[in-house]
Amino acid sequence: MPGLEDLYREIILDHYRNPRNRGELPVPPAHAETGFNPLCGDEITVYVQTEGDRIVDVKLAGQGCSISQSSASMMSTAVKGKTIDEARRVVSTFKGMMSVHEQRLGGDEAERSSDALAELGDLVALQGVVKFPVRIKCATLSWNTFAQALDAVGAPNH
Amino acid sequence: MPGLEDLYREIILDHYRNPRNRGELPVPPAHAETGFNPLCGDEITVYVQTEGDRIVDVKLAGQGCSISQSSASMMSTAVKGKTIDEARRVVSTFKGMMSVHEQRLGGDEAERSSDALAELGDLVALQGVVKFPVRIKCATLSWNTFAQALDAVGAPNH
Amino acid sequence: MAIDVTAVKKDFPIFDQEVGGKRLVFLDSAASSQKPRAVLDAMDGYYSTTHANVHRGVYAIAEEATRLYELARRRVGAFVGADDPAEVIFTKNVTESFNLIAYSWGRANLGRGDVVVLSSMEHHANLVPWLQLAEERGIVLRYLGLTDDGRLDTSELERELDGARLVSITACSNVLGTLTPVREVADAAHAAGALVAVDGAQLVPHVPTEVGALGADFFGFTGHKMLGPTGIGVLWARRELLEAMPPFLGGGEMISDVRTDGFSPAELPWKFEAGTPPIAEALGLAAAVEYLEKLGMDAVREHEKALSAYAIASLTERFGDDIKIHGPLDAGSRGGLISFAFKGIHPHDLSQVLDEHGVCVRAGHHCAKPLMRHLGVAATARASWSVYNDEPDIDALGDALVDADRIFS
Amino acid sequence: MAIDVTAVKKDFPIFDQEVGGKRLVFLDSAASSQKPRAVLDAMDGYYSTTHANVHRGVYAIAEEATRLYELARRRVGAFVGADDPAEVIFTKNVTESFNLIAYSWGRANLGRGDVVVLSSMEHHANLVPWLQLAEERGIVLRYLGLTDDGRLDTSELERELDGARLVSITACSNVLGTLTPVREVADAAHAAGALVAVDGAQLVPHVPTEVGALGADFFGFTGHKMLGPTGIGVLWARRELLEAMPPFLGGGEMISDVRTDGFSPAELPWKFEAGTPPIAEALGLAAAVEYLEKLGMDAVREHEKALSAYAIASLTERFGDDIKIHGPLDAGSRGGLISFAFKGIHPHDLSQVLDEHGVCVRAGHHCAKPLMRHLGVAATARASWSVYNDEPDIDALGDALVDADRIFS
Ligand SMILES: Cc1ncc(COP(=O)(O)O)c(C=O)c1O
Ligand SMILES: Cc1ncc(COP(=O)(O)O)c(C=O)c1O
Repeated sequence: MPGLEDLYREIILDHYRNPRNRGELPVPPAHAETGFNPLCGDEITVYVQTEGDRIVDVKLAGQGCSISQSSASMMSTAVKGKTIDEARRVVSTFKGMMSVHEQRLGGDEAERSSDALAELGDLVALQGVVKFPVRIKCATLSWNTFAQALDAVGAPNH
Repeated sequence: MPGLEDLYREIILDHYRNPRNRGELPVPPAHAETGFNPLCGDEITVYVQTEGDRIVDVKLAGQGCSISQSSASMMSTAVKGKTIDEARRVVSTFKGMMSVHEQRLGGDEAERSSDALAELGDLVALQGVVKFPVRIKCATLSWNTFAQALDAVGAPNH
Repeated sequence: MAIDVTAVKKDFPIFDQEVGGKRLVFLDSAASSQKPRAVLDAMDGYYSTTHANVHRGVYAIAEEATRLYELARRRVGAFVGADDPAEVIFTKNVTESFNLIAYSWGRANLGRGDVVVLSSMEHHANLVPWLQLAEERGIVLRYLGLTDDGRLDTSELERELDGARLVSITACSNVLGTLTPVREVADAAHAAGALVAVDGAQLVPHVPTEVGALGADFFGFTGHKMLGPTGIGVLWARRELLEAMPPFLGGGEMISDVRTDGFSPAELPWKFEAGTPPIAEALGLAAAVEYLEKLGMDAVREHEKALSAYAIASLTERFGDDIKIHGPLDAGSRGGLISFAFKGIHPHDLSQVLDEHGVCVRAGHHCAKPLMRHLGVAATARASWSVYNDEPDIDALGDALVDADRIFS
Repeated sequence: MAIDVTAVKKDFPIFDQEVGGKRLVFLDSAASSQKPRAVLDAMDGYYSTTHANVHRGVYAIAEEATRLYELARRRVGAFVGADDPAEVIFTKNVTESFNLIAYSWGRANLGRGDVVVLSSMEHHANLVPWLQLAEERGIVLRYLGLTDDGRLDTSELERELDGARLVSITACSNVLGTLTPVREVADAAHAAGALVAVDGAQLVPHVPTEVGALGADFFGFTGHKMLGPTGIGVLWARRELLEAMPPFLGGGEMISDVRTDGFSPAELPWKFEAGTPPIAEALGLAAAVEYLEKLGMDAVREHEKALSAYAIASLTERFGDDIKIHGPLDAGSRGGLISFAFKGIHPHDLSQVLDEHGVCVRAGHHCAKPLMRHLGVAATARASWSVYNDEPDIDALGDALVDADRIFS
């Protein structure tokens, strides 16, 4: 059985206790999306401010458990300053890491390449979450919400 | 386990092979009711002809298994010539005999009095049916249908 | 007679094991209880000796299966004082029971503007079916409020029930633990000309129950929370209501005749049991009921009330203001559970740390999101008990909370 | 590899016993099959080690319960070629599956005058839900006819499907045994702009099945007929259909958010699984599927086809014109059953006498009353087989028929 130390790494607790980029941004010009975790009722709002194709600011509001809060916090530092395309790649790498659970069920897909994981930096600390499948939704809540915001920002009528 | 000889008594097979009172009666003056056995799809039509409060003729149409056919046949001979009230009492005694299954489930009611059963004559041969609960609906189909016909005949607007 | 928990635990195979090297401290029976061996044996015995489809077979094992299934109906009905088996319908869970009420009675009787009264502490099972009907038909939902200490507020009952067609409330909140004054609400509802539906999912496993004494017209409960198997629930309702209601699910068993252009429904209760019913599950539920009856529901209630009192007292003593227990604080006003907040630690994190100590509690919105909004929280942690729990289980919860505090503070 | 029936019978505890002093000759698997020990063990093992409610628990045994339940979904889906678990919905039986189609897709898409095409050999499960919709909404039902030898008559398909919105047919008649040309009907239906629902209740247990190859848009089947437990069925449907459909049953698990004035449904497949699902039953069904896969569905099909051929040949040889077997006489055109009439003896009486010999067959209308009217009978006797049947079982049926003749002639 995986132990708590796999889940609650020090860096995760640090981001939970000292969340980065908390706050709101005026909408517009920023774009905001809200996501729900149907399991526990957690809600998160992600504010994204772009200039051209670059993400110049990200802010986070809402509440959640240590995993969803720290994942959001780490995400915000990871994507701030990146182009939309670069951010999309980070999202996809992160979600790939989180889908190990699905693979375990299916049992037929290879492990993520360690190269791709290296890109994630601190976020790799969240890898332990996949050993706690119910918590995966906590870790991915902010990412899915952020991805929706990117889609809206990138949409032609924006 | 109850054996077939409890079910297929000679008198039952006799009524099955040589059903009494098969046929139809003109409606009106006779009254007709049709009943279904939802278990097997059997249908029976009971024709009842009264004069005053006396049942002067009963005829039976439809199809069914040996139990439903012989029960109907015996019923017709038992109630023909009786008053409506007398016939109702036979119905109730017969249905009481058939409800032993219910008692077995509940397990708390006494056996029918043998006096009442004596009234039923040949019909007592059907007592074995209660050991085969699914067949009770076969035995009671014509009786329920007949009782409905009596209700209709006795109804004020008839 | 008091419950001998050591003996009871031996009846539940799941407690034979350790989980992750720890004794299993199962405090999530309100989500789903564990099952005694007698329940598993009833189902295995059935499958191993006399399984066959029910109601239509004319051979010995099918007759026996039918007899056992109908006997289970009587036993389960009798357990809640429902003595007419025609009024006892087996569903797949209590959620289906409430959908049956909403789809069949609701769609036949309710139209635009008709008022259905719920409470602010309903489980989604007694909420979403009415929201669906509101969306589809324009019925109006009204919610009875709560007092500050989490009881049903009946101070304005007469006004709130005015013009209602149906009052549908839980007998015991699965979040607050609060027992509601069902009889008082039912009497007021009947006086106002409304029918009364009661969600007994958290009542029946824990408190002696008589549908008649409650004044209910409809009453639902669910097997897996009362030591029974998954896959079975119950709807009891008064015969005249069931007789007047149109069928809900259509299919085999629920008809007396089918033509290419129409059908006639079967008699009660089969009219509402379309398709092959949960046969083994009904037998398992009957065995669960028998197990509870052997312990005695009065004893079960006393045992669980004592545990609630112990939990409230000991946790408050250990943690003072660091723990906030939702709902009324006297054990007599609640069923077998407490929901709580602890030092601002998110319930998910609490539950995760507790699990490390073998302590299973539930964290989340408990399918009662409107109540969560009312409480101003996204989630709570909930510990709940059944016949196999004892004070050491509650102590283990307290010990694990200390550890959670260590990690997150 | 051929099926070793002696070995297989040992896997089914019910065959360990004698019934009334006789060997159990179970020929009623089309009503409900027996269960191998592996299925009972899967459920007991689950209850004894890791039972907890699924999807919301943050503790080890709840996570494991969730993992096993979702794994069961994948396994059961894969068994019929449904590889996207979001498209695999657990219901309580196939009857609920068809009600789900009719209530959710039907009520969202069908109105007065819309045509739904069925066949004349549908089970009430795929009949009554449409009759209910006809009564409620005024949809129009059209019935594909049968050929004289009991096959689906497809000679007028194009005309009959003209203007249809949905074609809903069985893949295998539970009365005649006929396999229907599902693909041909599906292609014609799609060409006519109609969707296709298929009742696989009598197909999946007996014939290798791929929902894609059948061309189905909706596909339902039921656990207890395929060596699985009671209390569970399946609805598979194409994702885009399920996504567009409104929820059916409302309650816990099927929502992503609930407010006092509305709700948002959850993702697939949970959107259609309200309340606590049949968890143990899903695991039992997965074990049944594994058992069938180990035997190999091709081998199962060959075994049962051979039994059908043997039954038709040997009974015809023994009884000549005294026995009338309904439906096509070549075993390749049928699933694992025969319905028959014998010497004018009522099927109830036949079944009763057969039971005395330990031979279990079904007698009745088999929940297919319109087909009974078409055949001009009130009832038939039906013998059906599964992996545990062999030629001596059919011989026992023949011997018992001789005795029935003795009693009733
Ligand atoms: C062809 C067919 N469809 C549907 C059903 C209904 O199955 P269930 O009762 O499991 O819903 C049956 C069996 O009774 C059947 O044979
Ligand atoms: C009060 C209450 N009502 C209804 C339900 C729903 O029960 P089920 O999921 O068995 O339908 C629950 C439990 O989840 C409950 O606690």
